Amino acid sequence: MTGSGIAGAFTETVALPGERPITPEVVREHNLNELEYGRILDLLGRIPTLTELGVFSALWSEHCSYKHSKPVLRTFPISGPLVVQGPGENAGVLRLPEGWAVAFKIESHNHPSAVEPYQGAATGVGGILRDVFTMGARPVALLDSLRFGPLDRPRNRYLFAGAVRGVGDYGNCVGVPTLGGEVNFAPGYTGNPLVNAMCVGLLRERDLIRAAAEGVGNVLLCVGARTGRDGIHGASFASEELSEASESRRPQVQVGDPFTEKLLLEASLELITSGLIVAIQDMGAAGLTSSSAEMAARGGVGVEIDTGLVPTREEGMTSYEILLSESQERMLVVAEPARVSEIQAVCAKWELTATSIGHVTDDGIFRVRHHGQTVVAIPGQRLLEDCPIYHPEAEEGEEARARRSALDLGEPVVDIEGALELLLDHPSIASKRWVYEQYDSTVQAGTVLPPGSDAGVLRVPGTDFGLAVSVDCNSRLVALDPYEGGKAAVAEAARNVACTGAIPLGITNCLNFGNPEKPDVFYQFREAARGIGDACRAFGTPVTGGNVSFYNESPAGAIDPTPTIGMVGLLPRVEDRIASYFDSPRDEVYILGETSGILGGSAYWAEVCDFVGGYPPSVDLESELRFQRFLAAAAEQQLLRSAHDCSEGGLAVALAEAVIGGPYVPGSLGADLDLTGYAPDVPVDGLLYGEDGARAVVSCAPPSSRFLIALANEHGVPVFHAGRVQSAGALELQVGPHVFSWSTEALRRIYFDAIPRRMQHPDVDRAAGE
Amino acid sequence: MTRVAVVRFPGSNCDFDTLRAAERYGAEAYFVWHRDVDLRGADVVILPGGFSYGDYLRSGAIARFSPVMQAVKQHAAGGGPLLGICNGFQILCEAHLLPGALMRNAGLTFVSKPVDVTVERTDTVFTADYETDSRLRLPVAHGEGRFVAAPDTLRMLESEGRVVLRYVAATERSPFQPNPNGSANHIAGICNAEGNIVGIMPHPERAADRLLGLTGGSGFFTSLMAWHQAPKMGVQSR
Amino acid sequence: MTFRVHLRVMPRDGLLDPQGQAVEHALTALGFEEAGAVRVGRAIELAVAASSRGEAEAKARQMCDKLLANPVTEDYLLEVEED
Amino acid sequence: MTFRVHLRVMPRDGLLDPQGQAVEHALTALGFEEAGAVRVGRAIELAVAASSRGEAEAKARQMCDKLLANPVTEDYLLEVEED
Ligand SMILES: Nc1ncnc2c1ncn2[C@@H]1O[C@H](COP(=O)(O)OP(=O)(O)O)[C@@H](O)[C@H]1O
Ligand SMILES: [Mg+2]
Repeated sequence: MTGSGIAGAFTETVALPGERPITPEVVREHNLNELEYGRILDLLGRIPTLTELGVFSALWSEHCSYKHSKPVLRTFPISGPLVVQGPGENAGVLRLPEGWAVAFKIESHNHPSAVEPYQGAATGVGGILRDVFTMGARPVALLDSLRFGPLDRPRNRYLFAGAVRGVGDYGNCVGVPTLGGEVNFAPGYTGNPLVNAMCVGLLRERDLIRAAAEGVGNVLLCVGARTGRDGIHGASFASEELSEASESRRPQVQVGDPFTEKLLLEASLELITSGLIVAIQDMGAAGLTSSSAEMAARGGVGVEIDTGLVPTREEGMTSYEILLSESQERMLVVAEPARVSEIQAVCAKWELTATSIGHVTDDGIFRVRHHGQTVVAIPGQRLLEDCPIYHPEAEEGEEARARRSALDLGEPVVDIEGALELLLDHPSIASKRWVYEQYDSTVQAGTVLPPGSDAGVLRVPGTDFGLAVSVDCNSRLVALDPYEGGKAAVAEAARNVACTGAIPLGITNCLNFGNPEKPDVFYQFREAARGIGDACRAFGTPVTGGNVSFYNESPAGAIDPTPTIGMVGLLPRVEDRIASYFDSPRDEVYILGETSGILGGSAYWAEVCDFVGGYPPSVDLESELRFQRFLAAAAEQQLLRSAHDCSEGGLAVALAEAVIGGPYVPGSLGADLDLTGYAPDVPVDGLLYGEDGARAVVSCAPPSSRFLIALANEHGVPVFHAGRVQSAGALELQVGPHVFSWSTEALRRIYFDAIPRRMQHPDVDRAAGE
Repeated sequence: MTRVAVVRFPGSNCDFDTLRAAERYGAEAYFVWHRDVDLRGADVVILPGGFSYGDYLRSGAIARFSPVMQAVKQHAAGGGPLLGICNGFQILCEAHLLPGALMRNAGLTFVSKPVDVTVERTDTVFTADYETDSRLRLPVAHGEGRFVAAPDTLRMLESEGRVVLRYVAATERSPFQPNPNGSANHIAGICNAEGNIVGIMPHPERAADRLLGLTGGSGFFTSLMAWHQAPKMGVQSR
Repeated sequence: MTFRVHLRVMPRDGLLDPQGQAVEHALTALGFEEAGAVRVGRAIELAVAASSRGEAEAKARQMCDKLLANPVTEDYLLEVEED
Repeated sequence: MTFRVHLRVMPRDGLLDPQGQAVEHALTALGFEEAGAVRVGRAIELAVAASSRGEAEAKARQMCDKLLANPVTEDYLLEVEED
């Protein structure tokens, strides 16, 4: 079959009149190296046409081919009793009770957001929504993981404000609540911000649909927005001659249209549940090219499309441009010819058009015509599978090793008591209320825990159970020790989910790194992935999918390695959900887990002692697992009034956040605590600000105490009685000879004002430039 | 049983929430598509929240011309109860079924959070079950919720007591601003002279379930269940 | 013939214009003290097929009164030019 | 002297303009078939103090380049008139 394909391919394709001849320069412009071009030649048995070269350059790009990451990603655990769909589809799917399933995925949109934060973030959300609803799932939650340089630089404030507005405007309009996320500010992201968006969707398992083209003779339909010259990235200049001066008219920025997305969402779900279609896929990166080629390859068939039939937004678009356009809000649908009119009727109801642009063939060839003229004919399987896979050299950077073993602490800029206020004022730790109040977090009327707790919690309609969702990564730890940092990211996501009482089910991941051809960067990547894999194996939380974003570099060098973990957990009885804040005066306060006092990689050293370094505490996966199981059990027995895990800023910040309470409580509570006996041999700064995992601050009603302690012992989770919640006033804390007292109202003001007071005039910020 | 028609415009996204909330309190609720011209014997009509037509141009400006709006106007002209929530309120103003307009929030950003409001009118079909001046905590989620009207219109609304919901001024220990969007006179919701057409920015349908933490909105739905016995003004029997 | 219509839909005088205020503030902060009285509205451009400039303008006015401007809060100005 | 500056900040040609599309769609639905090629942008009006029209225009351009228009996605046109 493929053989005849090559023969066919060999003879039928011709270069277009006036088409730029394939020179080494043109090949290089398409970011294809000699090895890769050689593969193309013997795969085709001839010289490719310019359009074919464009197709190869898109599908063999890092983004589509994973040529530097595949071997590493293969080490992830991807199977488990609940896995309905693992990596390889638009989104991963896990089984839930009562015939339900959850589809979820995270994606990066870093580079577009660096150019135009508003549209970059908005279209990032649009793309991840489509990945989820093309599986037949209704999106029920969004999360966003954001990274910027420090807010004292206007450009960073502008990027932050623009990205947040973009995420909000898109998700709010489509009507999907944003239930969580994270924002982090560090010098490593100046010049290269990170914008990762995650979507979670619900479906009946029987409605699951996969993006595999089937049935020779079936029709390919283009549904949704018209195709324009949007973001025809690296390849753009190569097609100049094809449409003279089109370059000037070709915007690099893709503009999102959430309204069309909403119509596309409703139409797609109606098409899928009504069984009218065979397969559906979003036209994402490399647009029509990747969607059609991938659907064909998954189904082991060929496809033939005529780009002349694709509805375009602009006159005179070439086949090259139409194939590579990244215009948003478009879907490719495969259906039986007899169904087309019904499909068009459904689309018309949603004010969308569905246009036949080709059909499924039996010869395995990816064939493209333009007004009848064949411009591309490539053996489909090999187009996707023959891209060379690279095994780059990996070696830890000198600098990282040095920073880990160094110990040049600066003089603390404040005393141990003042350090808490300084940390709560740091935008990475402070309340993200400024962000999440711009996001509709209650639409769909299913939000049980809105942003502000450790994880967002939503109810599955018509059932008693719910889902907890969180995205997390501490890149400081990853930079210092990629393996432990990878483990720590998974552990923190699991802790956040567990603190609501949910059982961690599985993860998706977005691996943001620098240039993989640099040995130190690839070392970070490989080791972080190894850590993620080990943690997921230990927790029984398979990797259901993800996304790799390489080449995140600025003049200053590579970004801090940022493998963001998106975790989904199940709350068997959603009404058992636990909030993060203390609930009532006189409740008993306990500390779960042990503290080693290690300050390596801590926010305390970074912000108070101006030192990013040292050995981070190693992650004990067994105690993390016991911790997770205990919290699920405690929630099920309704023993807890609150649970808040320790992450950045350690125990002190966790205590402060629990006392301060949520943004809408009339006033903060207080607490009277004595940690003298908790970790006697640990210095007080390490005790308060060390960032060991498997720890949480929990509170319970006095009568529950004995059951709580018994349950903790049963699960082998260390539990220490720290004191009591007070009605108001202060966070009083004794540690041996040290006595600390913080006014909770003062802490509250610092915590909630930290970001707003830095974000007064975003408009001025863009103009002010760097 | 009360028949509640929830109108779906392209871009509506609180349609399911509103339908479910009405059903939870015993209504016979169903969707009416914006192209339909028949409300199928609705007792009560609700225009739900969302972003009809993407809120492009002005929120509600395009939806106002949907075919269904003819029937909606007739329903209201006959005294039929009509509620607009958020985007629904914006549509009612654009359609001149309610006075004034809803403009970009004074803070220029989208605002999503719970707010406290007082119920100042309890003789409408939608607020009959509330005590006068009772306080509710309801979520708002909008970018264009700043109510504006000509000075004389505002005076009329106040003198005729047509403010249905008003944002509560921040009390000393309350975490809320007086008003999340800069609305004139802290107005969160109004009604027409007859009292059968009500428009509000907050979302009662998201606050009608214990599990979601807020229950202040349930009164809107229990009230409309009793629409035929109730209100002093407005509704005549069909 | 077709005409190009340039529309400016501005917030009514006297109405609070937070966008205008924000822009004015930003300009001052950037050192443009010479700027003042900033108002921000909507600019709409469209092609109108008509047999005369007058007809094009009349049609454009209808579009404004019906859809493009909100009489409660906005005033509009329009310019018509031949294409 | 002070001058009135009228600015029109429009989406770049070739850039998708969802708002323009929606408005065009609505106009057609309302029976204004003669309308087409609708683009929606922002209209900004401001007073600029300057010694000459030329200076006023130059300053206005600076304001646009720095603040009022987003160079990545928007183009602007400006008119200056004496007050
Ligand atoms: N970008 C964001 N979007 C939405 N919610 C956010 C965002 N950033 C932070 N949050 C919310 O703020 C709360 C605190 O965030 P974070 O400090 O990252 O929590 P944790 O340390 O437990 O991971 C969480 O509920 C989180 O979901
Ligand atoms: Mg946490």
